[in-house]
Order: sequence, then structure tokens, then C-alpha cells
Amino acid sequence: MAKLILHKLSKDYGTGRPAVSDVSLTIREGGFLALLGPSGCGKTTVLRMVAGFETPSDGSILLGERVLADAERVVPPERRNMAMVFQSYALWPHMSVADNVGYPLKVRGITVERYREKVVEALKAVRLESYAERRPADLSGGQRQRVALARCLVTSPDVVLLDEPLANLDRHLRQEMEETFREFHQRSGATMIYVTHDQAEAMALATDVAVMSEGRLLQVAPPAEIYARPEGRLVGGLIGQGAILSLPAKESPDRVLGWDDLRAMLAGSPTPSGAEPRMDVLVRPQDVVLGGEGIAAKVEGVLYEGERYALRLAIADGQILRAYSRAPCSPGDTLSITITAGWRL
Amino acid sequence: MAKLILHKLSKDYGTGRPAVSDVSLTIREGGFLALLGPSGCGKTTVLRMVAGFETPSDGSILLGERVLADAERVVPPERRNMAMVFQSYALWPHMSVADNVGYPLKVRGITVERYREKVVEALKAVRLESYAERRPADLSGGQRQRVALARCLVTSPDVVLLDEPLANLDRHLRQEMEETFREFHQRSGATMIYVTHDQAEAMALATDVAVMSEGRLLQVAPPAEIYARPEGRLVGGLIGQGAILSLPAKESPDRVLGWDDLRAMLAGSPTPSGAEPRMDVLVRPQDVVLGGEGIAAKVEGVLYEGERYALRLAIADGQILRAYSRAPCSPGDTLSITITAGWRL
Amino acid sequence: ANLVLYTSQPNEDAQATVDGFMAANPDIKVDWVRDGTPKIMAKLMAEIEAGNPAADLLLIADTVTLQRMKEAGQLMAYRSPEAANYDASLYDADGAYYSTKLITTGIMYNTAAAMKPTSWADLAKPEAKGLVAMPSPLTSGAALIHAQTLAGVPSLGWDYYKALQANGAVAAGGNGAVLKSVASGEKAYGVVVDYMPIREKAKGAPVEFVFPTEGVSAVTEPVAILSTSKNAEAAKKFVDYVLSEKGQEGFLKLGYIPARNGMPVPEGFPARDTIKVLPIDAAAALKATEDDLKTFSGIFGTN
Amino acid sequence: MAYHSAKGNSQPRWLFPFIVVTVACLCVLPLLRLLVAGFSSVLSGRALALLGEPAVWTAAYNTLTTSFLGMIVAVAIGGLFALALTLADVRGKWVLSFLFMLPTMIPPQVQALAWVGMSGPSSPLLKALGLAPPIGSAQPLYSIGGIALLYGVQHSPLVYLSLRAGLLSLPRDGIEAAKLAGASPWRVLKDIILPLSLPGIIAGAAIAFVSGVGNFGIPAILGLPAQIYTLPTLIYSRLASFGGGTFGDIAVLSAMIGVMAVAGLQIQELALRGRDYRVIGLSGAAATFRLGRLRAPLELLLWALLFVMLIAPFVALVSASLVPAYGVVLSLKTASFSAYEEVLFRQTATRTAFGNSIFLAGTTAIGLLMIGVLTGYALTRGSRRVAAWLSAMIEIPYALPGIVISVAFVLVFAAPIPLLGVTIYGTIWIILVAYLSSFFAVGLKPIVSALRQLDPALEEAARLSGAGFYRRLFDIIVPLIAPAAGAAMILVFLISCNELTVSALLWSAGTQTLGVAIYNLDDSGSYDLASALSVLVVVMVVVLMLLLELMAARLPKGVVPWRN
Ligand SMILES: Nc1ncnc2c1ncn2[C@@H]1O[C@H](COP(=O)(O)OP(=O)(O)OP(=O)(O)O)[C@@H](O)[C@H]1O
Ligand SMILES: Nc1ncnc2c1ncn2[C@@H]1O[C@H](COP(=O)(O)OP(=O)(O)OP(=O)(O)O)[C@@H](O)[C@H]1O
Ligand SMILES: [Mg+2]
Ligand SMILES: [Mg+2]
Repeated sequence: MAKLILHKLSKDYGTGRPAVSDVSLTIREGGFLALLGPSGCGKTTVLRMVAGFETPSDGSILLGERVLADAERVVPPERRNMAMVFQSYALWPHMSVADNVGYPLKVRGITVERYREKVVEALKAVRLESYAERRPADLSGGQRQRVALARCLVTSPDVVLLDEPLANLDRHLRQEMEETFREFHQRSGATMIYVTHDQAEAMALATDVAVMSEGRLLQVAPPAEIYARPEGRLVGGLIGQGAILSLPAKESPDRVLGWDDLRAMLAGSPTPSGAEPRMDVLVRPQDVVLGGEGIAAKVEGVLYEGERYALRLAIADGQILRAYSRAPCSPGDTLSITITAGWRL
Repeated sequence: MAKLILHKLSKDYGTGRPAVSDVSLTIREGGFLALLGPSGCGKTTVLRMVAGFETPSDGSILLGERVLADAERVVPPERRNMAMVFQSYALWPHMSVADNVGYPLKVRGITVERYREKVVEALKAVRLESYAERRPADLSGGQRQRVALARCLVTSPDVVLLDEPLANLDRHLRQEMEETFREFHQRSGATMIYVTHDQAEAMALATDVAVMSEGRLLQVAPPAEIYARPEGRLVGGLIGQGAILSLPAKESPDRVLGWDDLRAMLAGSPTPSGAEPRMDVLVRPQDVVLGGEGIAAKVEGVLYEGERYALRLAIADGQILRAYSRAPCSPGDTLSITITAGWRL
Repeated sequence: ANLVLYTSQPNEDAQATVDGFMAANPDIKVDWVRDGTPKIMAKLMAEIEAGNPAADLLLIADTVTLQRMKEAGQLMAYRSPEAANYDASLYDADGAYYSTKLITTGIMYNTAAAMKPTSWADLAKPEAKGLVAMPSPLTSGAALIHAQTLAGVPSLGWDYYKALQANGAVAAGGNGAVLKSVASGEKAYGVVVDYMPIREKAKGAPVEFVFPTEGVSAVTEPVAILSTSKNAEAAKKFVDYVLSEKGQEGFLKLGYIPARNGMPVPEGFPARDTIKVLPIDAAAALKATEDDLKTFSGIFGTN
Repeated sequence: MAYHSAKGNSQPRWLFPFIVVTVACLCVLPLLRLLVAGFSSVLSGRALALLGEPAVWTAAYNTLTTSFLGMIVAVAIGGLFALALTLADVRGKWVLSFLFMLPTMIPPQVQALAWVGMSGPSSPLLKALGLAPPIGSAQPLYSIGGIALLYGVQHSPLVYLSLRAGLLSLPRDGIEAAKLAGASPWRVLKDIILPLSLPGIIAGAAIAFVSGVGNFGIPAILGLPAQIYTLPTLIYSRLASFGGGTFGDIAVLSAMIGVMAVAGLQIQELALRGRDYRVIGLSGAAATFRLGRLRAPLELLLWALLFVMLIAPFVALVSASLVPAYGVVLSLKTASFSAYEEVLFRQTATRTAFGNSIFLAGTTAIGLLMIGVLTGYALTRGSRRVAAWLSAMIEIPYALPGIVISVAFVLVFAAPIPLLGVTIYGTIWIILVAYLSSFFAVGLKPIVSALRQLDPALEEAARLSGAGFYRRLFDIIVPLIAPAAGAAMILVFLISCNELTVSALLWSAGTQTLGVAIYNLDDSGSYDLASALSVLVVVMVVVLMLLLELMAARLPKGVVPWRN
């Protein structure tokens, strides 16, 4: 195992818009990278290039010293010792669940007992022991996804590519599977790339989080870092449920803003004239405290989330904030809020 | 539009285990039912019976006075005026995105302008205007899901069936789509059944939440009700991120337990002997308050979630609790906790 | 309704015959269907089985088949005035069928072949080992008659066939296949009906035809009216026409030896009286057919 | 108002009865009539005597071995072309697959003769190389192996077409998943591609096998010289000696062929049973393999095969049409176009034959497309047991030699149809009906195998969109199985275009077909004319295929098999 290096990777399907452009990224040996980004931003395409299904239009991919793909040559997927969970599962309809899972082992040619043992183990890990003889067509969506998962983890690949592997699973299974990934990762030391739409998942699992948008890489950082210090509106908007306020620009070495700063800035801009320079400030809902003496905000929308209510609040100049409340409130109410922290993007 | 009634619905695929058994459920006119349950519990099967793809092994389905399916006869799907987002999307590979979306309109035979207008509108709603001429094979996973969504909402169906329609979308799009559903629901008054694994989604959208497990219906109630008053371990474990404690039974008319009750019960059972009667108490993480004088708990696991840390805590007798902490802490730390509320299951 | 003729004559010949007849009888229209004897018979038999035969007239290769039909009562007896000009052995005494021409079976050889055969016996010589092709009686009516004829010649008989078999001769397919096989040089010698190699030679093919010294067998391409014919009168006119001098001249022009007495032979043929035609009795031949086929198959290992 | 059905599927009520009636009329009725005709002799014990003849069993054995070996050759060649042209990055796919359609178009007897010519003492090729065997040498093609080889050559396009449709619906991601699992291209082929396209392979193999069982032209030319009889040639020779028991014999021999066909079908069913080929989710992205260094050798192999299968026989055909007599060496001096002149301008019959054959082939192809789609749908959606029975009934007429089918149809239709009082015997319609019966299986097989691979959710989504049976048939199902439907149509068209033995007994004045015309010319010794007409038929088919190519843009994707 070694570092996985993507160097100025681009892919154009010939549709006018490149699906991936100029992505450079290094995943350290045994790293666990979560790839986040809006639908259609090129995540799957990156995985497909790493796996070897698509030839990069430009750039190269290296695993340690070994060139996997560049302008001249491409190592075919079957020589890359990687494993992948496909977004579409890609199960083989003519094989039983057990055969699907065991196929990568069969190709590697191991003894019959070892084979059986490993397949059973993998099926246990995804709670499908009793479905071994079924055909994929007779499984539910989540069960299919779990078969794909088991197939991916049954061997000892150098690199594991996971394309939304838990999208169809319920919370319990999801947690269990996350646990399985974590264990697998620790045990095998494989480098993992994990595409997900679920930030919580990304934060919980990954050693690094990469955010893409429209084919470009916006930021790569460890989870706590990317949460605390997102770069740019896009990353800021994507990570955490924050709202972005546009406030009068203020020179300050510190990008973390406290209530005092924010209050001053909010007060300074009752009606933005457009001429003065402005800056974007990310405010996370947990940093919006209801009650206390602060500024007034009107409740625009209330969503029940079980644990709490997610509020959409409009402040004086019409900008929107998000906040949580454990007590129900109704649209139209006016609350007094303070903002304990903001982040200059 | 009228009430949708499932009466003692059962389905056995002949695998020994019935996929759905004895589900009775009434969805009021224009209701929005979220169907929750672990993978493989029979959610898709219920939808398929409502749509008319599977004949119930037993029981009947009524829309108002009209019998859709019972032992004798079945109204074929094309006469049911329903729409569905399939878990596998079921897009037609030979048609462009626009044709896929417009097909239900074309079948209904409307004027060309109306048709074009409606298709454009539907594509706009899912942010795919510029993909109208693509083939589904050239789309990303999330884009395909959105095409399926647009196709589902393009007509005015009486009943809309959504099988994990947002599983492959990022948070932003998800929120937008939720908004779209809500609007669509209000505008069309259609009865909707929504299968999801995401509780927050279910709580936010639905007028009623139904929880299934192993083919059986466990509980149906409005979101707040089911969150606050879950029935049984299964529902309790599934709704909210709560932990379930097994505590000495205590006669009490009130199922909501306060800290005083809980402290007494926890103190009363340092080592459960097994003989005494016990009861299950659901404790939600937001009700576990760190600090203050309470009982001791050891941190077993910490997961970073961005906004906060999710802790797994072990109390004196080894039982597990979940809690949130905004400050990081490490496994092995001992904390003092109080439990502000519990729910007797 | 039009007169319907089922025939096994080659296309052009059939067309020419019909054209000649229609020119002589402008008020009668003739539709004709042509196919190999086995197929045309299969068709006719199926029609008869279904109770609605379409044909009025038959003009096919051999008398044996017609003899069988006559015995089954499927042919109409008609005494044609033209019969007087024919040898009595060339028509049925009851008038069920009349021979129209002589098609003899002799020997052809590729001009590249080492030996120039002159008699049937030559084909059993070592020079011809493995080089002889002949049509199978199972496929060709003419070949069946040929086998039955030769078997009846004392100097040849079935022993001759055994000798041929031992000499590596093959019996397969029809006359056309033999022609191709010899013309292409795959085999050197073939047993074949006369007009084929004579015509091909005229077109430049490297083949020769000989009338062996022992004599040749002949089929006579008889014409007959079906008992079910709904156009009996017109059909009779057709029979009269083909037997008439005019009709016979037509065959002559096509390159066949006319059956009628006193007619010349086509170009490329020796004079009629130098061709020794070996005799055969249709009724006897018919009776022996099954046995003969078995004998033949026994020798050549076909079924 | 509400339309109710017991099963929840909305096949129109008439569909199943319609299928049953169609199958009964086209397939069961003629066969029954034949059996009835042969019944007396079957009863009289002649049948037993027949079955006691070792020759019959030898012929049956020969039929089985030649057809089976021929099937293997056809699957090997057709499979190679299908895989190479649909999955690999071979250059010149268009030309290769276009040309590969044509060997079916060369009449079997012509194909056989050309091969004999190519390898025999008179082979121009071998002569030129100085390798020609001496006159009279044994011809290696006159053997079981030779017959099988030519069956394979003749029938490989059938396999190609039916397999291609299956390969086109392979899910790309499934193949990718296998590659990533570490499987080499060969393993992917063996473990994923072949099993998933099994319905197509088996359908193609079955067509190839059954075509061999019923073939007459090839064993007639290659088998008879070596005394190798197959059931069709045996039947033919029985017909030649038309005795009292002929119908009985034909009925018994036909029954033997029928048993073979049904047994073949059973094996096919068995091979497909208990498996699932429904591709889950979206397919539509085609998989490709990069061949790298193997590409050039593979291309060479494909062209070499094409040369031997098509170009060499075709050249033989052309040269035969240019010389005045068989055996004359072609040179500038001997060459002449008089044969073409004769065929095109002097013989009115051949012009009628062109018209008749195009009409018959076109109508049969379109008719069987419609019947085939409906039947395929009913068969794949209905009960498996009934489906097996119906498929068997549909299969038998194709397996029977054309001459048997035509005898059966004469038996049925020679008399006016009861109740209606019209006679179709003697008109072109009886040939059409016989074609529909005879080629039903060819048209149906690719369609059934494509329907087997279809994800049911795609049709379900259409139903929920409100599309009734016809709507979704035209909008969803037919376009989705377009490659198979196109293959079926083209197969049927090609086969019926140069069909000979069915029409041989059914034609009458004015309704001769091209096959009949060629045969008659050939049979009466006009090889030059026969060859010229065969060349013209091939040219006509090429022209029709080019016309199809012009329309391709307006047809559903994949219908035209040489387009990618
Ligand atoms: N065609 C079938 N044949 C046999 N069993 C089936 C078939 N389809 C589904 N099942 C089984 O029925 C049960 C219920 O399946 P269903 O698809 O309804 O689950 P689900 O609740 O939708 O699950 P998921 O959330 O994973 O999609 C599962 O155990 C599944 O394996
Ligand atoms: N085969 C293809 N041909 C043309 N365009 C394609 C093809 N596959 C993907 N694209 C386009 O490339 C872009 C990136 O696609 P990709 O599948 O990588 O997105 P993604 O990030 O995985 O999205 P999602 O989260 O929705 O799965 C999309 O706009 C998509 O439409
Ligand atoms: Mg993706
Ligand atoms: Mg499901």
C-alpha cells in the first residue's frame, strides 16, 4: 500500500462541460478520504478514473511509485487490486448472493474452505447470512446495497472506492456498516475513498474530507478543520447546516467573529446600499441562541426534526438565518436572538 | 381523491417468510405518510401492492369506495392514476431525459405547448433544464434520481408513491426537493406515501409516520406523537437516536420519567439479578445532560459530527447511553451526567 | 379455367412446349408448373390426398410412375389418333400415357480423362477406379429405369453394379450433380442422360458423351391426362399436339430425340438407328421397383 | 369504468386466445393433417417396419451429429463476430457486420458447391497455387465433418444476430465490477458476459441446430456422394419413389424430427431454468474492451473468416455466372454477361420471382415481427408450462424440412377452406402462410430472449404512467428490445428471401419465388443462369440493406445490426 496521488486530473465526456477538471489530491497511505459535493459534481467520475474505467482526458493517477494512468498508458482495472461499491450496485443477476460476494475470491483462486469461510463472514458482516442463495432480483434495495458492500470488502484490496454505499440503509444498519468500514480500514490498512451525501457520515468516518463542485476540487482538510474553517461560500454552505450572511466588510486578522463583532456589523447594515464592500459570514444554527437580548428575528419556517425544530429566521434586512429550537414555535413569531459565533468565508 | 385504505394486507413471495403481513392502515385524503423501517422490512413491497405491480396474497386495498385490489380482482396499474419514484429509478434508456419526464403526459394526450411547458417546468424543479436532451446513461446517479422524480410529479396523480426518492442527493438538493414535495402536496392534494431511511426527512414532511419491521406495521402516528410516544423497543430504537435502558420496573401511571424517577431506578439496580421485573426506558441523547451532579458515566466512543460530538457512554452497570457534547472528549474519560427525561416503552 | 400442366421438363423446354401448343390452339390457355419428378409428384399426391388435384396433365420423366398412377386409377384412358405413328412399346395399350421423346442414359467423360470409355464395362476397369459418378435411383427416375434396364441385360446384371461399387464408383444425387462433378474434373466418368453433356459440350464445356456399345437405357418422358381433369377436351388436344409432327419437331429443336417414327435426331447425336435402346417393360419394372431399389441400396450401402 | 382483471396484468383478454389460435392454425393444424394422412400406414404397421430399418436410424444419427457439430461451429463463428463487433474496439465494424449478414443469403447448395469447388481438383485457387489434388481425389468435404462445417458457416449469422441483441443489453457496470474484482478479460467473458447473454446464445444455438436439422441443400450435395443420409435427404429420396406408404413414411420421419426439435427445446429450457437474466436498473451504456496488441490479429482473423465464408463462394458464384458452361475456365475470352441478360431481360419468370420473393419476405418479416412480439410477450409473462408447450409447437415447423411443411400445407389447403369457401391453394397466400408457419420460430426466439433480459421495472414505470398495453408495447417494450426485434426481422427476411423447399411444392404459375427460380434453372442444367440469378439476389439484398441503412436514423437504436 502506498499514497494515492491524483495529479491535475481532468475528464471530459465530450458534452461541452468537463465532468472533472484539474483535480489534484494526495491521499496518504491508509487514508480515508470522504468526497462530498452536490449531485453531478464529478464524484463518481473521479472514482471511475481511479478504478480505471475511464481514461483521464488529462493528468495522471499514481499509487505510490506506480503510474496507474497517464497520457500514455493505463493499468487495466483488473490489475489495480481495488474494490468498489457502485452507486448502481452492479450486482450480477445470474449469480446468487453468495456467488456475487465470493466472485473476487474465486478469481484470486483460494481453497474451497477459505472461500466458504470468507463469504460467510462477509455476509454476516452485512446481516445477510440467510439470503446467501437468493438472486439479487429477489432482494430489497437495501439488501442489494449490502451485497455490493460485502463483495467490496471480501478481499484485501489496496484501495477501496465507495460510491454512496449506505444511501439505501436505515440508521441502525448505517451505524453498523460505518463500524464495519472503520474496522475494515483499521485491519486492512487500505486507502479508502468514500463518496457520500451525508456529512455526518463523512465527518464520522474520514481522516480527510474533500469537497468538489462542478468538477473542481474546492478544499481538502481533516473533518474538524473543514467544519471549523471552510473556504468559500460553496464549502461553507455545504458543510454544516449553516446560513451565509452578507455583512459589511471589516478588516480583521481573525476570521472567527464573536457576537460583538457581528452585532456591530448587523447594526451597520440595515439596508445594504450595494456600494460598500461586503463579506460573507457563515453562521451555523447551533450558534444562533434564542432568547436573551439580541436582535429581532421573524420565524419564516419551522421544520420538525424530532429531537428539535429547525427554524428559518429572517432578520431585519431580510437575510435568512437557521436556528434550532427545542420548543415549538410558529411561523410569524418574532424572537430575539444572539449569534455566538460566525466564520468569515 | 379519497382515503387510501390498506386492509389486512399480506404478501408472500413464496420464500417462507412473508414480506408483508397483515398491514392495516388508513391514509386520509391528501395525507402524507412516511414509511420507515429497517432494510428489507417490506416497505417497497407495500408500495408495489398499492401501485398494483404485486397482487396481495391476502387483504385488500381501497381508494375511497373503489376497490383497487382484493381476493377477486385487481385494477391494473395503468388505471390507478398513481405515480411512483422507483428505488432503482426505472428510467427508459432509449428515451432522452425530456421524453422520460414527459411520457406520462404524452400518454394522457395533451397539447404540444402544454406538454413542452410542463416538461420544462418539471425539469426546472429538479434543476435539470440543461440536461433535457441527454440519455439517462450519461447522467450521474443523483441526476437520474431527479429525472425519476420529475417524471413522478409531472402529472396530477391521485396517489404518489416515493421509494427513497432522495437517497442519492446532497443536502441542498434534498432540502429543495423536500420543499418541492411539500408544495406539490399542497397544490395537488394528492395522497403521498414516502419511504425513507432518513427520519429527519420523514418528520419534516409527513403528516403521519408509519413504522414497519419484518413485514408488520408497528405504529402509525403523527411525527411529533411518534417521536414523543413510541410504542415498543423497535419503534423506540428506530425513531430518534435514543438508547434503551433496562431498569427495574416501577408502577406509575405516567410514562414520562423525570430525573428523580430515573435516578432512583438507576440507583436501585447496580447489578440486575434477573429475577426482578424490569422495563425498557428510552433515553434520547439530547436528554442526557453532561456536567452537574448526577451519575458517573464512562466515555466509550466519540464520533465527530461537525456540529457536535456524539458520545457513547457506559453507566455503572455497563448499559449504554448516547449523548451529545459540543466540546471534544476522549474515550476513557469519566463524566457526570443527569438524564432530564426518559420514556417508558 | 386454364389447362394446368405439371411437368419435370427444364424451364425453357416447358415454356417452349407450352408456347407451341398455344400457338396451335389459340383458344386454350395453359398454366404450367415445373419441378423435379419427385417434387412434382409429391405435390400432386398431396393434392390427390386432399381430394382436389389441380393438374389436368402430366408430362414427366418416366413411365414407371405413370404406370403406378394408372394402376391406382388416377389416369384417364384416351386413345390418341396420333398413336398410329408410334412404336407400340412407347405408349400404354389402354391409352393412359404416351411417350413423347427418348432420353437415353450413356457415359460422359471429362476430356482430361486418361481413358475414352466406349462401353459400360469400361467403367469397371482399373483405369476408372474411383473416378465414376452416377445418379442414384433414389433421386432420379431416369437412374432407376437405367438400373433396372442394365440389371435386365444378361452380360451386365446386378453383378455389373457390384463390380462398379468395388471399383469405387459413387451413386448419388441426380443427373445434374453427375454432370457438374465430371465437368469440373472432380470425377472423370459419369453415367448421365444424353442431352446434358451434349448441350454443355456445345457451350464449350470440356466433356464428351458416348453411347456405349452394349446399348443405352431410355426414359421416354410420357404425357398423361389425370382422371380428375375438368378440362378433358383441352387436355386431349394437348396430348394430340405433343404427339403430332409439329410437337415432335419442337422437341427436336430443343435437342431431344423425338419418339415419333420417322423423325430425324438433333445435332450432335448419332443417327437414330445406330442408337441401341435396351428394352424395358414398365409394368414389370413397376412391380420390381421396391426390390430393385433394395438391391441397389444393398450394393451401394445407401438405405 | 374500472377495468378489472384477475391477475393484475393488463394483457388484453384476446391476447392469449389469439396466440393459441395463431399457433394452432400456423403450426399444429398442418402437422396434424400430415399425421392424419399418414395415419393408415402408421396403423398398418408400415411405420414399425420403417422404424426397423437401420438406415432410418443412421440418418437420424447423422442428422443429430451434423446439426450438433454445425451448431458448435456456428456458435463459435457467430459468437466470435458478435463479441468482437459489439464489445471490442475492432476497426471497420460497420463493414464487417454488414458483410457478415450475407453468407445466409448465398443459397446452401451454392455455398456447398462453391466450397467443393474451392477445395476440389478444379479449384482455381488451388490450381493457381499448384496444390490442386489430382482428378478424382477424395473430397474431404464429403463427410459428416464437411456437412457440419458448412452448416456452421451458413448458420453463423443467425447466431450472430441473436447474440448481438443480448450483448447490447449487458449492463456496463456489471462488467466493470468484474474487472475490478480482478478478473482478466477472459474470465469476465466466461463468468459474466457469456452467462448473462446466455438467453441470446442459446436462442442462436437453437436456431442453428434446428436449421441444420431441416437443411436439405448442404447434405444433398456433400452427403449423398459419400452415402451420408440425413433425415431431410432421406425424406426426399422416399418422395422420389412415391409408393403407397409415402405419406406414412413422411409422417413418421417428420415425427422423428419433431421429437428432436422438442428435445432440443427441452435442453434449452433446462439450461435457462432457475436463472435470472433481468438486468437490474439502468442498462444502456455499452461495455467496450480495449484489445491493445490483440486487435490487429483479431481483425485479421475476422477478415480471413469473412473471406472464406463469403468472398470466396461469392467469387465462385460470380465466375460461374460469367462462363457459358460448367467446367469452362474463366478468362477474358470465355467471359460473357449473356446469362445476366437472359435472366434479367428474357425470362419474365425471374422478374416475377423477384417481385414475389420481396413481397413474401417483406410480409413474412413484418407479420412475424408483430406476431412474434405479441407471442413473446405472452410467453414471457404467462405461465411457464403453457409457454413451453406453445414454444415446442412453434419450433417444430421450422425444424421440419421445407418439403414436409409444404406437403402438409397442400394437404390442408388444396381443398377450399371450409365455411369461407375460398381456395388459397395455387395463390401466393398459401406460400405466405407456410412461411409464417415455417419461420415463426426464427422470428420469435431473439424476441423472447430479449424480453427475458428486460428489467420488469421499466414496463411497470410505463404502466404507472397510465400507458395501456398497446401504448407501452410501442413506446417502451418494442424500442427496448429493438435490437432483437430488428435481428428477428432481418433474419426472417433473409431466410425467406432465398427460401426454396417450402415454396417448391406450393408455387404455381405466376407465384414462383427466387429460390424456386434458381433451383429450376440449376436443376435443368442452366448453371450459368442459376449463378447469375443468385448473384442478382445477393446484390438485391445488399441494395435493400443499404436502403435500410438510409432509414436507420429514423429507426430505434440498435435495430439495424451493422450499426453501432
Ligand atoms: N421478488 C422477490 N422475491 C422474493 N423475495 C423478495 C422479492 N422482493 C423482495 N423480497 C423480500 O421481501 C422482503 C421485503 O422486501 P422489500 O423490497 O419490500 O423491502 P424494503 O423494506 O423496501 O427494504 P429496503 O429498505 O432495503 O429497500 C425482503 O426480505 C426481500 O428480500
Ligand atoms: N457517460 C457520460 N457521458 C456524458 N456525461 C456524463 C457521463 N457520465 C456522467 N456525466 C456527467 O458528468 C457529470 C459528473 O457526473 P458524476 O457521475 O461524476 O457525478 P456525481 O458527482 O457522482 O453525482 P451524483 O452525486 O449525482 O452521483 C454530470 O454532470 C453528468 O451528467
Ligand atoms: Mg455519483
Ligand atoms: Mg425498498
